[in-house]
Amino acid sequence: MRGVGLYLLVGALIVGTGLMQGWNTALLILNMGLVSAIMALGVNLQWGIAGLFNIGVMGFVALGGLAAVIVSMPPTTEAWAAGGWQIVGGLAMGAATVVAAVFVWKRAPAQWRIWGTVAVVIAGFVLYRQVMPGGMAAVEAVNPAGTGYLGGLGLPVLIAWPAGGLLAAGAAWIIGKTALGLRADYLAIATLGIAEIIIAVLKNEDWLSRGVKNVIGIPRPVPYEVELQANPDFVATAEGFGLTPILASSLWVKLSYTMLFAAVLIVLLVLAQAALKSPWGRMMRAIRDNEVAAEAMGKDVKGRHLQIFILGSAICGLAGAMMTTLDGQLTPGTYQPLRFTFLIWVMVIVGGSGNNFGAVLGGILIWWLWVQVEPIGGWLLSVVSAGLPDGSLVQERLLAGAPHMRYLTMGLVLIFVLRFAPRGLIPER
Amino acid sequence: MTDILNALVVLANFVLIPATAYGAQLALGALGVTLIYGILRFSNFAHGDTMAFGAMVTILGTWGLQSAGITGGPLPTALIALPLGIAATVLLLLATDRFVYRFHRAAGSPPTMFVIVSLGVTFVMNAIVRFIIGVDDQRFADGERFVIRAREFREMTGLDEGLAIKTTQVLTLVVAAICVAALFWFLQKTRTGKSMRAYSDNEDLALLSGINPERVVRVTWLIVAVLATVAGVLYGLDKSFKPFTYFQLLLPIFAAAIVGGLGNPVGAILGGFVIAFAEVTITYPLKKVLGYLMPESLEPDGLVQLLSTDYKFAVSFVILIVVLLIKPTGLMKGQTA
Amino acid sequence: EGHAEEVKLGIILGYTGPIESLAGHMADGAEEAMSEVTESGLLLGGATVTPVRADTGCIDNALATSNTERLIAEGISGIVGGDCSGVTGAMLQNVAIPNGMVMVSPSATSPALTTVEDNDLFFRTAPSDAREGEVMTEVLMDRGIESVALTYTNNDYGKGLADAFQTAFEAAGGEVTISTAHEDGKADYSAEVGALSAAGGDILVVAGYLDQGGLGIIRAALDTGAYDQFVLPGGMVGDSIVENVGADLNGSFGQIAGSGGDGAAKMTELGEAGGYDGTSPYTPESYDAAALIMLAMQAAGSMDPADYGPMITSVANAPGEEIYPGELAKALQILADGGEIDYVGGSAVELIGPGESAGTYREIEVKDGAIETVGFR
Amino acid sequence: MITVETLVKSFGGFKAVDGASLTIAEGSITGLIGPNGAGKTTLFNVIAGNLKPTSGRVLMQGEDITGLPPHELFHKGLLRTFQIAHEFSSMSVRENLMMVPAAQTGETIWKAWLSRGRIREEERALAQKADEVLDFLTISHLAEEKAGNLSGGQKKLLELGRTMMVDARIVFLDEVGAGVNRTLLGTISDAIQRLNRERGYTFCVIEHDMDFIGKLCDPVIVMAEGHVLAEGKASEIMQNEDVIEAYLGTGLKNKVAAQA
Amino acid sequence: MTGDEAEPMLIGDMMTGGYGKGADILHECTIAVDAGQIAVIVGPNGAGKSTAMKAVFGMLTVREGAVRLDGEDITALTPQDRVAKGMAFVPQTSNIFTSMTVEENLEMGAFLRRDGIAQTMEQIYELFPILREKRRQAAGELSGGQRQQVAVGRALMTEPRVLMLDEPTAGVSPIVMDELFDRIIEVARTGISILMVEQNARQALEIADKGYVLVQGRNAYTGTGAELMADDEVRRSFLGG
Ligand SMILES: Nc1ncnc2c1ncn2[C@@H]1O[C@H](COP(=O)(O)OP(=O)(O)OP(=O)(O)O)[C@@H](O)[C@H]1O
Ligand SMILES: Nc1ncnc2c1ncn2[C@@H]1O[C@H](COP(=O)(O)OP(=O)(O)OP(=O)(O)O)[C@@H](O)[C@H]1O
Ligand SMILES: [Mg+2]
Ligand SMILES: [Mg+2]
Repeated sequence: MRGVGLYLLVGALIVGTGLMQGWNTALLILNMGLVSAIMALGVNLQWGIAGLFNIGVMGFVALGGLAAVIVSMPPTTEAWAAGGWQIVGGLAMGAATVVAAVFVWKRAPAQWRIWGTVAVVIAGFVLYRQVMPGGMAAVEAVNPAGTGYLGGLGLPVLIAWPAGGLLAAGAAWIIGKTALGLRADYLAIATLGIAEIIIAVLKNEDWLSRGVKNVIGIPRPVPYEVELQANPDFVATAEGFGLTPILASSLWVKLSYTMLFAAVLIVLLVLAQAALKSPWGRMMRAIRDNEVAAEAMGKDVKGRHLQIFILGSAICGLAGAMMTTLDGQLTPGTYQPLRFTFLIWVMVIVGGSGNNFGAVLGGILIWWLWVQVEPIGGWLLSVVSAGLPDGSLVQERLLAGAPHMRYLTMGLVLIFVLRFAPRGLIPER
Repeated sequence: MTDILNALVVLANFVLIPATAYGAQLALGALGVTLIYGILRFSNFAHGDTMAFGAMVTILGTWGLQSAGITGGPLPTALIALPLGIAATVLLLLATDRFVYRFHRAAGSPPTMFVIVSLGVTFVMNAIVRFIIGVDDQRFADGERFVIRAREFREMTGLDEGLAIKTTQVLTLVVAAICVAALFWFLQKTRTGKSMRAYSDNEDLALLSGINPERVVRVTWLIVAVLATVAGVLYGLDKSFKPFTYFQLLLPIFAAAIVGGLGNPVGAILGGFVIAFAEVTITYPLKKVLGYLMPESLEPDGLVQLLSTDYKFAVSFVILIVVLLIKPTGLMKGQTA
Repeated sequence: EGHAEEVKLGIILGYTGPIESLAGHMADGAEEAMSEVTESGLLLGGATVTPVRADTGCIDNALATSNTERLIAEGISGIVGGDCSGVTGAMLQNVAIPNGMVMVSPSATSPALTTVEDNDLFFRTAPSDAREGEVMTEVLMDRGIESVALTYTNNDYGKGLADAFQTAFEAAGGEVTISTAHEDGKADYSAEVGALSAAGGDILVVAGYLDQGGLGIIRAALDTGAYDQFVLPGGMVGDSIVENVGADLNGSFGQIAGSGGDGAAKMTELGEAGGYDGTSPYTPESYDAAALIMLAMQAAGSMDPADYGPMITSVANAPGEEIYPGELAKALQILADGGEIDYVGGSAVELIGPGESAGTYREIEVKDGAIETVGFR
Repeated sequence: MITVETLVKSFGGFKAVDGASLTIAEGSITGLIGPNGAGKTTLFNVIAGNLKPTSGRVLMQGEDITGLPPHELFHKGLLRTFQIAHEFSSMSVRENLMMVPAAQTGETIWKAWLSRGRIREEERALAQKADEVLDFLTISHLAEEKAGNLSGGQKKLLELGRTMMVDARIVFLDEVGAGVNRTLLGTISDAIQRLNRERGYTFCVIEHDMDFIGKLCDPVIVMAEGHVLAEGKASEIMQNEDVIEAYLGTGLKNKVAAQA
Repeated sequence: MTGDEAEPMLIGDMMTGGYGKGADILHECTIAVDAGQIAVIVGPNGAGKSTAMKAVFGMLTVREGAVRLDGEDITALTPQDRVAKGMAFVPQTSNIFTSMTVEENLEMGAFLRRDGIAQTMEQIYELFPILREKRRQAAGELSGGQRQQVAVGRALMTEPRVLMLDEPTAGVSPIVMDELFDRIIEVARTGISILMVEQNARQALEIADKGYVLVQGRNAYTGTGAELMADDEVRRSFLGG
């Protein structure tokens, strides 16, 4: 009941935004809210249901973004010719080294094991360094200001969404294999670090993602506003509704995104609910409660942890690809833990961890707050400081601090929600 | 011979000394994090911003002192203003505890709840600091900046390479050593220290032994305030004060605390140095050193660098993960469960 | 008369996040221009210009687009912003272009933005990296320095400038011993400085920001004695760096966009009077961005972006009377009288090709703890 | 059924299990007793895969199972209970039992999405079985209670109940009796006998209550200081001088009598 | 203090209460012990024995009824204050500091004492020799029975006037159990009152001055130890035949 009320409240907030600040703003907030809700769903799966403390969300979101580039951007043919195959060779060499090292570690007789593995790794590294940098330099030299990277596959961007999920899942598999044995706090910091490493790769491997030079102009799954504005049919229809072409086109584009995102969210939510309520969900809760006992009762704790870690991360990757599509660009410099990891956590906890509907609610609500706190806070501050003498130091400080109201408010919201509803707005069961 | 000396001086100047100083800085921060984890049993994300708050008050005090004409002579004036910063931080932390954490303690919330709550506190402290002092870079270091300058060293020894040691580096190292020794002694040997450990181990049973939990919590925050302010001020003196960097510091600090073993003060120190040395050594190109050591014909063309500095903090995390895989509780045994 | 009582301009910058310490000064610069215009009472027959600030977080595309969308709903007629290239691209593609809004960015330098189909809506007052790389090469070559170490702030500005410089410098026969990035806002730069020192080089080129990692690098380099001379590109030139580093910086040199007039000096004066740092990076560019929008409005006689957008290039470039900071009233009057202006401003604005600045550069050197202009290029 | 060969498990320098060798015969109810700290629980932990042995082997019907993880051993029919109860505290008592059986269709995630009907049936059967077990343990009124809220003894019962949810082949019980009411313990002991006789479970039971051991177990193995001290029928063991000295003591009764 | 019927040293009088906002678990339950005497509580699992002990120690709110020590009403005191008044308690579960050494555990028992504790500690090591051997080891690494000994040792370190034990013998070997009961008798002789819950009911009742049988949170039978042992109904239903 409380849940329904809260969802109505969120709906009212969005509608209110539409009435006060225009429907474009409202839809934009809703769209990003939906993406956030999907990320929150992924985190909730890992934390709320399996008790995995993953604060590397940012890394998986970024991988999703990378997928959008790799899938949808046109390939840079000159770059492929210049050094693309050399890079592929280098990567293959790297992969072969890892495989060989693992093989030696597992199969070699005990006395050779350590030295054999070390030798394989060093040899592989040397070879890799022989091949890779040349290819990278060649690719990056191809019109560095415009391309300077390999480009993508030139496929429709919608394919990038599942691809983003897969890419994130692959990374999660590797990470999970190494780090999942760690205790809660340690796993947390390990994932945090791995996310930073992923971002570092995106920022520094220009041949892959143009690094900090950003990839912009990623194709859209929906039409461009200017195209619509130039389309007489569309203009006519818009005028039929009494809308200007500009307004109608931007609303239509945003609505298309809303529908796409909502469809994805609903599918995921249905699947997540079904899983949670099944014996699978019961088993996951048992594992969260007491790993030792679950293991003794025949549950493969490690395997299950890996499974849910991959699932949750894949969802974050999917959301990341969606977000990059919405932005129309990949900007590795914009990935910061505060925004892409901790904010998602706030959504999950405020919404109610362990409860999928709570996570979704938290996603949309907190995103709305994140955007709206600044104007509200600025207005509040100007009211407060209006009473102060003009130009006084305090007034100046307060007004200059308006943008920081967002942090203040997020902090206070978090603290108050946890104080008065410690298990979130819509608690688990 | 001079070649070897030169090589040694280069290494000392660019690897040993900076890494030691950086390590001590991380260690001081990690000490606070580790103490909160050890006694109150949660990872406090607000620690970076607590450091910023303590440093900020100290800076305001320093400015006050300086405008009153009081200085610390060769030592930074900020050291005189330190008690003010500590006092303010103590008040802030006690107030935070009273209004935020106490409820969750009483409700028996799980550690992760505290972590998330501390995230909320981080946001709030973040804003407070920015409201009061703004977002800009603030410099407040005065006094003698160097113990020895690179140029002076070159002139003194006649070597080609210089060696510089900063006052703040020495100060940080000394303070870190004192802090860890004092903390270790306090926790292991004193009644209050033991009662704090008992409390962290089993709160209900501590109650049954007549330990006053609120007192334990107060003492913990008190020590944390001291550690955070000292760390924040020393860091600010050595580099500069900017609120944003204090939040960024959190990551290496946590890495240090965890590598060392969360909850273990000696581990925090060790972890700080491991992280700092790893970052600096693995990314240091050996070109110059080898240039001195090798005969001319064999001098390297390339930089002889294992890893580009782009990935320097990837190094600390790789180390972190490797350490955890081999010793799941950190180098020094951290707390379990 | 009186048909345009209020013109709202958005100032959408990263007031929180990694460059929060720059954004405040930038906004102050832009607001300075606006209040100057308002006080003159000359814009479109006496309109007041109201600034509206909104945050981009510098790194938060979604926040930036939402905020831009919100300001558009509030009825702004132009945007000064965004700052970081990532969010600028997002704002441009997702909000400004669809809504036909003019956007003048004071600081986004990414070459990638050049290629966006912007329908004459997007301009930048920040100089292009390619040009600065060439100028810096000339400065170095003239001083006979042929081997440098290079470090850049790890974003599109730093990377772009570093690439451009390295290409130009090596083409001119110079050697870059190492080119390595540094992240802004980090705790410690010993590793970077160690690597830069080990690689060798006669001088260190720091393509960063003077109150971010760039400052940290210089401090650490001086402290360890790794380098005692630095080349300072635009992002590093400002009074605060001399204050912060002190006498050790004497002898370092560099270049910053600025023309024969004393635009930058005027900015400094204005800043002192207005209580902000007029030398902070991109503050003059912000002033100029705001000024360009308003001057173009005056020239077009309209506050509709579709009308004044195409005028921006013409007010920025010759022919016409040169306009410096603090002279906006004069410029408005000239335009009102049907004359022509060539806006120079605080950063020597000259728009070329797809709406980018290609100004002249002022060569500077630090002498006796002050930045002195030693020539123009 | 289970053979332990010269097993050693050391913590740091301390050998908790020090060369223990023993056999648990198929179909028996073997008692394992010994002073506190003799290494009984550690031995269980090694056999059940919770700890890796320092050296030595564990065989299950001739197959080497040393170091296999607990969940794999569970699938081979090896179950254990914990001396310190390990309940799933935030789940209901019934759910604590229902989660036990392996190979539930609904535990595979895509089947949880696809085979809804089959899962519903399985669940109904499971719930019924769980309720039977709860009835037997006299705690059916607590079926919906969170397991974390049970009393100390009730948690012990739940531990035992979990082993009754599946067809185990060998069950290791670590002090099921500690903290359990003696009347109820009698019932439990009957149940163990019945499971042993009717379903062919093999049991290995650690317990300090000699009445319980005496009535139920044959043979009884005595451990002390990490190795096997004696083995035999309960009645023999209780007469064994070594065992009396190390473990049983001369009894409280005489003392009370003497002091009175 | 009035009346001819002397008030016992410690009494939980007609206590009614439960955990948090949940249903009542105790119903007008009365538990008392006199100076130098041993009182034993027995009953089926979940009867509320531990709950009654916690109620007496102030670890849950007693909604009706009162707890009095030496006639003084201490119902409102915190557990800590009760420790200061000379009460000690060994809970049934999590009753040791697992990360601290055995010796530190014992020291913590004596936290409120200001006099020398060496002698008491020596006595405890004599009582439980294994603890002396393991005194530098973390208590969490001990075996189940050893932990139980640490727990009892910790409580004894307080040198209390009233000692409350919740199933002190669970998991300890017969030989240690004998010692433990021995020691409990001895302790009682020195004038300390002992209130304990036991499932080893027959042995416990043998040494008890007073016995309580609790069933579903109510006093079902009360009498001297011997009386309860003699009651067939009690024997069959609660003491295991
Ligand atoms: N993790 C550990 N680290 C160090 N020593 C340990 C550890 N676990 C157990 N021990 C030691 O090993 C010995 C055997 O312990 P174990 O738990 O097997 O005894 P037990 O026979 O089950 O005793 P009890 O009847 O009291 O349960 C004890 O002396 C204990 O102190
Ligand atoms: N923390 C709690 N919250 C809610 N209910 C509880 C809690 N602890 C115990 N109970 C309930 O209170 C009742 C009495 O529990 P208590 O622990 O007092 O039993 P007991 O007589 O000590 O049993 P045992 O002999 O098994 O230890 C039980 O039904 C139990 O489910
Ligand atoms: Mg045991
Ligand atoms: Mg009990």
